Amino acid sequence: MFQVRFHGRGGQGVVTASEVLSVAAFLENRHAQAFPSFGSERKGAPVVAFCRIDDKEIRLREPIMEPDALIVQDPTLFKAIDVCQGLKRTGYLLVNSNRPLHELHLDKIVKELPAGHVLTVPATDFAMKYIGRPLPNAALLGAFAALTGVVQLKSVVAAIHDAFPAEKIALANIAAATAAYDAVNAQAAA
Amino acid sequence: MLKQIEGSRAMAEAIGLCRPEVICAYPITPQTHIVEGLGEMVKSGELKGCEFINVESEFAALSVAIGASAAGARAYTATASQGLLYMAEAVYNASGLGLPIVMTVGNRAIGAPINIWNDHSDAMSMADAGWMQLFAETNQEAADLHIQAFKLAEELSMPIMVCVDGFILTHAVERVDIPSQEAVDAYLPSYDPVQVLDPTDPISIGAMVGPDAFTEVRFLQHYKQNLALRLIGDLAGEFKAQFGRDSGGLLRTYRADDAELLVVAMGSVNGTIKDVIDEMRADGIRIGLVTLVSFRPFPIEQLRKVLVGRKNVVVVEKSLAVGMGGQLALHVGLALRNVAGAPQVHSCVAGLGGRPITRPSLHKLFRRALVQPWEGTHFLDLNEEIIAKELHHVRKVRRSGPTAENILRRLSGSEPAHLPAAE
Amino acid sequence: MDDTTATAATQKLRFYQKGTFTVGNRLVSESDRSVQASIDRSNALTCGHRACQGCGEALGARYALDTALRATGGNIIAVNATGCLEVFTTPYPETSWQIPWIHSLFGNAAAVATGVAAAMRAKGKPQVRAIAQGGDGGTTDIGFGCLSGMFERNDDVLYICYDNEAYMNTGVQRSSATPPAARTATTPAEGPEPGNVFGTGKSLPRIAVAHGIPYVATATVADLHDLERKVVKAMSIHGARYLHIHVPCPLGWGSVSQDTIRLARLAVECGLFPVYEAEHGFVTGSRKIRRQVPVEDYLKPQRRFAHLFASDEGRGRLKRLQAIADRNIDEYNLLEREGDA
Amino acid sequence: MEHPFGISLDVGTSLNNLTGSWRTEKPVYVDRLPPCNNACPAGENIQAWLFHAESGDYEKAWRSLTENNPLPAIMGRVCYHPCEGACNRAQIDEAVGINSVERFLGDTAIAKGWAFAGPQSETGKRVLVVGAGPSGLSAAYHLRRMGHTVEIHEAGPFAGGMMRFGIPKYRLPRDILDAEVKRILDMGVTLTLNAKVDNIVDSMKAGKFDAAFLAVGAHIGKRAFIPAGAASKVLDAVSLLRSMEGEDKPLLGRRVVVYGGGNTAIDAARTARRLGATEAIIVYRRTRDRMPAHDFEVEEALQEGIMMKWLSTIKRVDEGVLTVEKMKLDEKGFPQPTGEFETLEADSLVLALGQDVDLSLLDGVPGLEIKDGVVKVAPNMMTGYAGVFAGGDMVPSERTVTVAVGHGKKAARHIDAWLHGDTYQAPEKHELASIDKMNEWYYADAPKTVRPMLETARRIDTFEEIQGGLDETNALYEARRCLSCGNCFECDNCYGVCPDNAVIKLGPGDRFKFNYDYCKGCGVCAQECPCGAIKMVPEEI
Repeated sequence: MFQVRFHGRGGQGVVTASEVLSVAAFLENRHAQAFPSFGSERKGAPVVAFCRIDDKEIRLREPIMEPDALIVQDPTLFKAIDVCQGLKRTGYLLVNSNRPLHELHLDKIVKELPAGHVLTVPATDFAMKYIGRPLPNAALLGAFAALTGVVQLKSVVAAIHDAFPAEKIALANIAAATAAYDAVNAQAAA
Repeated sequence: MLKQIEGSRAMAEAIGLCRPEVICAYPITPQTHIVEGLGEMVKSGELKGCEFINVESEFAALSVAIGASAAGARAYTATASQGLLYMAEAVYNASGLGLPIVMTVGNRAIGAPINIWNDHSDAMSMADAGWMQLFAETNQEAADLHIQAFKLAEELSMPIMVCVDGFILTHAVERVDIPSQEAVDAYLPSYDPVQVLDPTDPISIGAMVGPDAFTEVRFLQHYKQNLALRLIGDLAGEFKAQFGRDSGGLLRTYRADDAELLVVAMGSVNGTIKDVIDEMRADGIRIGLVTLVSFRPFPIEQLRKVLVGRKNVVVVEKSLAVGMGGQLALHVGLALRNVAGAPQVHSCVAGLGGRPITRPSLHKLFRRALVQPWEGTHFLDLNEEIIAKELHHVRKVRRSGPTAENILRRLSGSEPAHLPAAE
Repeated sequence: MDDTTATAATQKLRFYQKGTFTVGNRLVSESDRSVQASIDRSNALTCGHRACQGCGEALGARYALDTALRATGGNIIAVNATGCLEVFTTPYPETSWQIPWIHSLFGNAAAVATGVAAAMRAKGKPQVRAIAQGGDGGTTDIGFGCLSGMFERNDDVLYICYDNEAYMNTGVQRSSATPPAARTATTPAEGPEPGNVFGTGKSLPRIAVAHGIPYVATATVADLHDLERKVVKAMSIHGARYLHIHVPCPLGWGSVSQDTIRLARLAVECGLFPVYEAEHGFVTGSRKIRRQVPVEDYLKPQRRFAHLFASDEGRGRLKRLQAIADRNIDEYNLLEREGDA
Repeated sequence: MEHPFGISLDVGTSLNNLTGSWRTEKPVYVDRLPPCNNACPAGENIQAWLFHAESGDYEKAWRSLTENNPLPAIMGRVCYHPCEGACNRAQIDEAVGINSVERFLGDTAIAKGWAFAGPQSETGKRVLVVGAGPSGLSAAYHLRRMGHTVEIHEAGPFAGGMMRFGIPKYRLPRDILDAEVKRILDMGVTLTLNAKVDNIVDSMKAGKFDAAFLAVGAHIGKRAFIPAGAASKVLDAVSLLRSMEGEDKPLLGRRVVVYGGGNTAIDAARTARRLGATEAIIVYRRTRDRMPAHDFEVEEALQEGIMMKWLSTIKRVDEGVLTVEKMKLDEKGFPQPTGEFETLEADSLVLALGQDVDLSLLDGVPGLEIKDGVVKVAPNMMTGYAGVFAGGDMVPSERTVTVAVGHGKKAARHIDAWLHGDTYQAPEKHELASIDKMNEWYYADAPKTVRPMLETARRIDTFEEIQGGLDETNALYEARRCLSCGNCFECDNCYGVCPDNAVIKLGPGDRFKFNYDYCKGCGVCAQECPCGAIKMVPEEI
């Protein structure tokens, strides 16, 4: 079972991101379970969402306490809460930022995780470029696919397509996701 | 058709397939997404021949359903928590009048302190109101139970609550198989009421009944619930034949055959417990599970059959009868009443107000049941330190302030304001 | 009116001068007679009910429902709030109703009726009409929320309030429709402020009007023709409608049983109970006072007001009640003025 | 269908619960005596004929009326209608115009030529009626309907008696009188005019009559002794009024004084005015409020310019001048002479001091008792001589046409009984329907219709009838003002207002009955009955 925890702030589409990821996995005939950190959502407040992916039925209903991957939509959260709590030693950390890791003071965690498991991606820049609004979640999912290979890009693209009934917005998000996916692969190749 | 879908939406679609004729909606978290989904289906014309009414309170919601049902329409509504309490009077009335209304309860705690998260206090408060109560373990079962619920209610002319854990199920996106309209139509006949308000054949419904007949009326209600004990199983069987899925029934067991320790629980927590059981079985511990689906009627016989001969029974429940303990545990005890060599029953109250029930806690709990079984009610993951401080504080200071707020402050590290820190 | 005599006479020829205000009239064509005069009226509420002698509510209910039955060709379903009417008509194993009727709760008659109307729409039987009915307690107090919701959604329900100005079924306790100074079990005629308080009052009809619903009317068992006309009109309209009928209660008012209709008449003639109609939020007309009387004439025969006549302070309160009547009289223009038709 | 136990019930099942057992008092339907009927000297069933009139069935109304009184057109003009004085409606707005509706019916009957039905069968009995005045005509009419053979012997040249010789044309046109007399004769009553009966016993023997009814009236004017000089012109009112029927009208001169205070005095004065007198003065020894004459007649006379001289007696008559003594009333209200005198210019003096009866036809008849110039009769109207009955002005009573007509009816019934060898028993009278037993709320406001009057300018020089009749609408309107005091008129109130549906409607004409199985005795029906036709009586326990 692969468990992903999303961190962001209300209004950034954190919950949507977890759901889209679960749909992507579903489209690959796998079981997936997405759920938010429940509560009355308020814009700007720290929000957590979860996604479990497995090849068999998922029965577990507890929150994800030891994630295999963390997707952080807002780096300022590192100052507010212990984002990395419970992250597995073999886990992945994907951060939305156009700054290098050391500027984010994440050196400690980088050391603890396997090489190449920690990555920043300028998801908001991609979002502004393709969508015109600071909604980094699609781009992050593209990047996640590239970083972990847990789901394929085409599944993510299809899931995004389902998630946005308006074709134009869907395509814009798909573009952002694809761009992020390519960017990560390029980085890895470098 | 398989869908990766939010639980609430899945339930809405299943309810829509049952062709309800009157739906009453009043918002309360966490049930809201269900009626939102239905409202959308009615407005879009996807759900035809259905009146969707936005009412001014839960009391009105169930009252409108009562009128609709008495006039021969298939009626549905949903609520939770305070909402269920607010409609309490109508809850008893609907069952007293024998109206087959189906109501989803998105299980949630009851205030004060106000709390929007999941537990079973709301359903428990209305357990004796004369309704059937079925608890769903998964969103698949939640969807399926609604389809069975309409058939159950209408065959017995008795209302029914489908209880689903708030947020944990209602807001979870997962795989659900939504049946086809044809299949549902084949399973669920159209509503044929045993009594109906009809100008061509008038009757008076809801007469005042005195001591001369009231006991009989109540007995007949009780008798009908006993009939439900058989029917619930039968309809689950028919359902499996039609849809090929195990959903509903009175109760289910998991790895129970040779178990010395049986866990009894209701709702979504059963999933987590199953994982824990697998892990413990891997360690060679003979533990199993009884998943109770039907809390009303309460399957005393069936439960006894399963429990008799075991050493220990741990009841994990998301409700507390303040001043008594765990209600489910009390009921389980009832199943073992006057049974020679009955197993020890250990009550555990867990997950109140949405507190996560985690595998580590359950491991500890079940192992403790084996090594040092307890009497009375155990509270899972109770923060003893905070309790001690608050009790001390209350003893010291007459005007000790609101307990809930004090505890929140302590959790955040700061002591209750305007007061010297305890010790 | 009987057109055979509608000739240009030196005086205005009433169709039948001793039948103008009576229930029936041998000289008027069957169609022009009141429903209650008809030899084959339906008696929606039939004999054998357990209402007190001279019960105004029993009378009002039969008047209203018989008329509604006639107006809809027998297509009504009645919903009853808890209260006297419910209790005295349906003690198991007997019911006095001859129409489809349901009693659910004290405070939800309007909502249950909304459900009935919705069911009829869903079943494609919109010709079957829902009528909710209750006393002043079930309407102005505990049932107020559901009533307001039904109004605001403009559901196709006629709500009839039988106003006897207190909770009679439970032993005459004060309701928000109880008039100032009236003695009830919870507002005894003792102390410096005997009887009910002189509050601001709570005019349910006006609140209904404020909802802007298609039709609101007040009526009284003392004017059958007016009452029947209003029920017929109400049933000719779809959407939320409200009818408020004043029904004296010999038990609760401490009056003699034969005075039921007489008291209802005096309530109108003194101005304390204005009879008027409103449509879509506007008052459209009122029934004029025929023979104006001082409030004393209405209050004197009721023991619940006896204390008003026992002291000077009481007479002072009488003046305040007269002032209320006078205000009604000009607010609703209750006096026939020259030039009025 | 089988209902859920206790929850649902079959409609109308409360009929098993007989709430009549709660009752301590029960309502009963009654008929009470309407004040109008009670007050009518002719014993008319006024409410009954108004009932038909108000539904526009005038012939039925007329037939109902003439059950008791064969002269409606005359009554509608000359009756002083005590019925209206008693009418309950007078206490709400104004009395019902019963008299004007009666006249409308009478006139309509004449116009349409409605006739009386003859007797079912003949009895073969012969009855002699002496005098063709209102009393005689009434008796003849009723006796004829009972199947007896009736002959009227009238001393005068015309039928009608005082109706013709006492009442001026302007109050009773003669064609009306003739028409209603003729209708009676058409039933087979024989009338012989100018046939004065000198001795009743002889006449009965001669004519083989089994019984006789005497109604010769009172038409001899009283003469008071007033010293009179030569050439002074003095005559009495009766002769004056009678002479109006003949060819040559009496010459009274320009100034006429009438002496007396009764209706005849007024008639005489008004007649004199019409004969050309520029001044007609009534001299009366008391005051207006003590005048026997009806107030409306005095009023009409004043309108016509008749002058009144109260508290005066005439002491002496000379040519062209009268001597008058002033009077004053003592504490008992009797006029006493003052000794003050004055003179009054007058070309003629008409005495209207009352009338006497000509009793010559009774000379030598045994067993009769005569007192104050009138014949005493038993309660059954029979004189002291078996088989001879008497009525009208010749017996002690108020002297009005209506009373006379009543006597005729009453006598007829007793004569009929006597002829059959038994006695007539009048039926028990119902309790009076007084206003306190009514609920006036239910009656619409409807002020009385006023009958058109001939304007005074034309009255004083013609003998045209001064009071007009009602047209149909007015008559209908007036009839419908009747409150139907004391008798159910099927307004459906009791049927409608019963909270327990305990009144059964029996259909048009059949009224209602109480369903005592369910009536709780609340009394609302009695309280709301407009006409007081329901009475609450205690249950015997």
